[in-house]
Amino acid sequence: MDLFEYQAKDLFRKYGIPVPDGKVASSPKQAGAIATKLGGNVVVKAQVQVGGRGKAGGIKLASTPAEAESVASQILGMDIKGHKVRRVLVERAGDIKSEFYASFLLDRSEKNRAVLGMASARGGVDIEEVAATEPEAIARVSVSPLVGLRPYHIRALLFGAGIPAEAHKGVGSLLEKMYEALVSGDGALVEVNPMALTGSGDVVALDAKVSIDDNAAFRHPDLEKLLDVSALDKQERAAKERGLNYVKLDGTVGIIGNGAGLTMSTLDVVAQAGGTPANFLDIGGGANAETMASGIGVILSDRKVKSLLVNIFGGITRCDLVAQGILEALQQLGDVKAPIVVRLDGTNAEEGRKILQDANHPNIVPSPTMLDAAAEAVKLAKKRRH
Amino acid sequence: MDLFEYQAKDLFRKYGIPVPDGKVASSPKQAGAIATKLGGNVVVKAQVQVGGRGKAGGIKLASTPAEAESVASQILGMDIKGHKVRRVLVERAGDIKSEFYASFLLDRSEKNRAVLGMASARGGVDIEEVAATEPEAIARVSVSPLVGLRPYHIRALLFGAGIPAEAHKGVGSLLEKMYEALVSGDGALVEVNPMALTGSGDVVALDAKVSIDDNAAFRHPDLEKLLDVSALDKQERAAKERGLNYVKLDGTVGIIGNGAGLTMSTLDVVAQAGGTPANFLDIGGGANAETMASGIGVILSDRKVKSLLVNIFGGITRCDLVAQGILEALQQLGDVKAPIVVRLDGTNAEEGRKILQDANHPNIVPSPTMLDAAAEAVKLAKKRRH
Amino acid sequence: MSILLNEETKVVVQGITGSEGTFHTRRNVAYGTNVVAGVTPGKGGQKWDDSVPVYDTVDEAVREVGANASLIFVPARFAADAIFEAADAGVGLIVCITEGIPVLDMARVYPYVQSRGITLIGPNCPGLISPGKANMGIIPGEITGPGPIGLVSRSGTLTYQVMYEMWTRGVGQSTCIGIGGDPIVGTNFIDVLGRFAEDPETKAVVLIGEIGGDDEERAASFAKENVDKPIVAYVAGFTAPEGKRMGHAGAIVSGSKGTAAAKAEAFESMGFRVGRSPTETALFAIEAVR
Amino acid sequence: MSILLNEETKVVVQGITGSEGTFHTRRNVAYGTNVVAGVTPGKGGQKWDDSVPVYDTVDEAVREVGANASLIFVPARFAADAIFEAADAGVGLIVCITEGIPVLDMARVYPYVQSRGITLIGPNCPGLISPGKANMGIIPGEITGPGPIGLVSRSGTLTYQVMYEMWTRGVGQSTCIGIGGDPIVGTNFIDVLGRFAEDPETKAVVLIGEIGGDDEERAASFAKENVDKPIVAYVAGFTAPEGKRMGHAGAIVSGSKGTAAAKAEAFESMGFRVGRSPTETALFAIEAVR
Repeated sequence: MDLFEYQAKDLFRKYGIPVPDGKVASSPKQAGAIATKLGGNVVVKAQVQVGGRGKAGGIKLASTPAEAESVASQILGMDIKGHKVRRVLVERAGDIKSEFYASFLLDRSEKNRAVLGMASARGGVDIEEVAATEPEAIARVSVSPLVGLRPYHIRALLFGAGIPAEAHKGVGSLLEKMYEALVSGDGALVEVNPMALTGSGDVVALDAKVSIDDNAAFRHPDLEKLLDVSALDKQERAAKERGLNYVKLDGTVGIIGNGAGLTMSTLDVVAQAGGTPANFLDIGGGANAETMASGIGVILSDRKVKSLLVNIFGGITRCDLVAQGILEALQQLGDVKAPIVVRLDGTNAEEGRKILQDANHPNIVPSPTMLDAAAEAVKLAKKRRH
Repeated sequence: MDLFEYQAKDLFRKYGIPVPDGKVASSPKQAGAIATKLGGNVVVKAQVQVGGRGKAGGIKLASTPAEAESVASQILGMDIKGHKVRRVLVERAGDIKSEFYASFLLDRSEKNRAVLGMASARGGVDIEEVAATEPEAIARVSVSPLVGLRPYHIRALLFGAGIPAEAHKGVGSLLEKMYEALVSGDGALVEVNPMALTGSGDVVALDAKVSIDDNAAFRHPDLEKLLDVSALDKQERAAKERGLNYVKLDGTVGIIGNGAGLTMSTLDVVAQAGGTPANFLDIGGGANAETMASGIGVILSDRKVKSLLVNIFGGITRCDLVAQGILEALQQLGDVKAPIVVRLDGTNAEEGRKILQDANHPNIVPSPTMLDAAAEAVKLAKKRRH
Repeated sequence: MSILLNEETKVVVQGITGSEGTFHTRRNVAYGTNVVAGVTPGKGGQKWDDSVPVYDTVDEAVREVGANASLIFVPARFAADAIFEAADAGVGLIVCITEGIPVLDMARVYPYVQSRGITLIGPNCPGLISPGKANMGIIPGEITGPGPIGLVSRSGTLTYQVMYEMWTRGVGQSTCIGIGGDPIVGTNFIDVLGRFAEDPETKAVVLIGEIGGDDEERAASFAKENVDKPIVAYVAGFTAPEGKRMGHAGAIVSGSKGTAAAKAEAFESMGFRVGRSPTETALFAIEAVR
Repeated sequence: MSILLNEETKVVVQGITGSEGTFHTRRNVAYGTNVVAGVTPGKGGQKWDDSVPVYDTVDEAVREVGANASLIFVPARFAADAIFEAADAGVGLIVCITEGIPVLDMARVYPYVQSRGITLIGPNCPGLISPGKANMGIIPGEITGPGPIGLVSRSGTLTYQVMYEMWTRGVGQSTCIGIGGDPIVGTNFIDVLGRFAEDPETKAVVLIGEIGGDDEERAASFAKENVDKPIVAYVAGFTAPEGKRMGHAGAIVSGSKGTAAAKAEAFESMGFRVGRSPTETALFAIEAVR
């Protein structure tokens, strides 16, 4: 789960990481009021979960409340790489002597020391580009959470990145707290780009990017309320609310599978058969009729979907329950136009096939194998498009 | 560094480990006053750093303040296995349903998981005896401080020791806090024997034994003031104050060596030569004239010492400085009767021997080898005894 | 022969009295797996299904009935603790089915288990089966049978699909291992390939990968150097968009890293065949052993 | 030959600019040890003694000049961190001279270093010397010379005494290792005995133990099974009373455990000679190689 900058900064405050004074606003007027409170110069920043908002005009300075209100009205509602700006963060602007980069993230490639720490004296720039063009400008340390972040890790980052000595204490302290935020907050990523050394010698996190490990949500019940479902697409929101593993794509063939691997594979064979998958939807293990019905409902609410492919290999999942779920969904949804190609194998497959056969529903097209089913679903989707 | 029970219980309070209400007293009157404050029944406990004080009459119940004062006057001043009782702990007596044992200690034999946790449903008894006669009555877990104490360790102790289910929560919580006290407090040992399940279902640490790792003292400046030098022997106290590695023994040949191993070995060869070592004193690496002079001073203040053996193999330690130190000590101490047998080898040995030769002091007896020196020191000690 | 698991493996099931634990343990027992004990704290002394002794701790199960492998079905929030417990109790093989364990929990578990020389399969995996011998986990036993093909996969049902496609064509497996779809799993492709390389009964290996990480790429390089047997690979997720988690916590393309195309290319460049679909993968594997 | 250390070992000294570090590094360099770098955070870029490059981190020393062994002289409160740093930088040998490291620090260091397959000597030890080749630590080089005897000891000066008694009688050593007197040390007798057993130049081994723990007892059993060379043991502390620390943090008799008598008996019962004094120990060792 990705946090917005303003949420990440709230988390930073909790862990004692210095951030500029500021507050989030969802209207130009609110932005002006915050600027009044802060006094003097402010910076108004679009709250979107995508990089490059600066270049896209999503970050602007303002020297008066009126100006803040005016730039906020320009930024709010902007579309930045497909993300609509619904909020701006209004912060006190400070004097900046130099800018650095630092992050901690979970690194699957080094499983014995799975927390990767990075720092660079190049701050405020696209770090992926720095990594590609000047890899030596980024210092890296791998930390085992069993051992924890130790002074030598911090030294390796400070010296390795070439952080100037005057900033060692401030940056070192930020690194410690960022690490603490990652491990205590179950972060998958805690990134500050840039952190600034100010004229008065303080080091402050100007930006904040935090992603939380969804699996650890149970340890952080307070984070649940931060999830901004409004940022999600309509179908994604509905899927999320029903606890489905759903990813929206752009095509015409809706797809339901059981198990992440089989579902991905189903998308691939649909693409190979010349179709375009409309989504990824894994009903998981042990799905029942209700899950199936919800899933079909979510997918068919996408108008672009011309056909639906249900590809089930029953293990824990029972094919008879899947078949019942399909019928229930058709009943609940009423006026369904899209044909549903169904391939059932594994646990109780015969019972499932029989249920569908007996129902003899006009929308249901049984298919004997995964490849046949994919071909059929693609053919039907194309037919309905014309 | 071993803590007294009342000090250990102060530490326990810091880590949230429940202990009976109570306070330490160094006079019967104080004990009576504490009993008055506590109201009702109290227990008066001798504060000595040795086991078996209960059997020795060092723990007594009192049902009135007057009685508390009276039993305190019996206990204060007692000698328990060579330890003089200078203080008593006066605590509220509680009703006890059952008693258990638990401890965490640093265990050198399992270096990968160096914290050994133990628990037993046999509480309030001599645990070493239980270990010898009924080893299966003590549950053990080995914990790596990298991993920390986890729920499964606690379960292993609770179920393994056969702690009754009604006490699982209370004992489990105590175990967690005891572990925390060990690792955060740099304990070498944290032991509770007994912990009591009370009639009201609480679990309380009735006794407390804590030993702190001396090497970690720098992390706990507050502990320094707990060290009760008054419990030490006169020579030991003087040595401690001067930062010397000194252990008092019972013999007549005083011994100074450099390095723990060489000094122990010197004691052994003195014993083999028929003598009895009066002490162990390791002046350590890089000792200078001042260290030598302090060491000689401490040893010769023991009236039983009839001769002194200085056995030095110079590595970092320079033999010339050692020789100077011996002469300085003789000068400072004035009227020294004991002969000092000196064997010097290694770094600057020749210079050292020359200094002693030139000084031509009547008390100094140079000797060419460690074995010769030991034999000489023993001979001289015997001579002076007669 | 088979690897890691056979009819003599003595299995203890952690969480045996839970609904998942009971359901799958019954299936494993019915398959012939030697389940010697269960563990549920507080239920020590009971008999599960009137036959399997339940203990409070894994340690007891090891001491009392000699369990040497543990199968874990406990809920995600308790699973890391369960793995630590099994590791300390001294079993040599731990199979953790549980899905949804926090990554940081695994980042603590992994180095500990590793340093103690224990094989951990999973978490978030279907377990492993040595067809005809024993089944530890949730792979349906009835869709496969003994044979010459070793199978290792990051997926669950996709694995069943490939097993089934082989078995319905008359070719079975020596051992099938689902290593799990999380970012940090105890056993990776390389660990399993190394074992299959040394198993005389395994004549060819099917490897089923998916997007995310670089385990497939590493496996391809390793196999080129160390495995003298045919390998057929399959990779799921060619159509996966960047930055979206495809069900598995570990199945995510980050920037240009971890794409299915790169993984398939890694195998092909090392001279291994890559199936375009589960069906083709099964057919290639059958060709390799016929 | 020698074990662990020779003239080609590339040594980085952590804490090289401190007074201890400077003093002993000079002696080691004078002995011929290949000291390629020093580390003192904040002093990177300087030259120590106008010759040895100083870096801010061990990692740099490894990358820039290929250091493969680290010698640690930093104060006790920073020593655990220094060991972790060296371990992560990828050196294969770490020698920690520092005395007074908290036991819990070592209880965290030990499993980490162990799991990374690194040899740690110490802490609280004099280091090791391969006479005539290289000297890493504080053992005086001038009291010994090359020869057929391997020596391993928990002590410092006592070791010098025995080395000296051998060398003044014309018999030198292959390698002498002081493993240190703390309760938790990185390398124990068994680790070193195993290496001496395989070193063709080492014809006999002297083992110097002291009271506390049971490392000597374990070493005796191990040697009986695994070392096909004469071993002469010496144990210090027959006169040590129970419960008192004899200088070394690890040298303490607890109850009836860890006595010198039990340790000497362990060696004798396995058929090894035990010297009654450093002198006798040296004489027995010389007999064994003549």
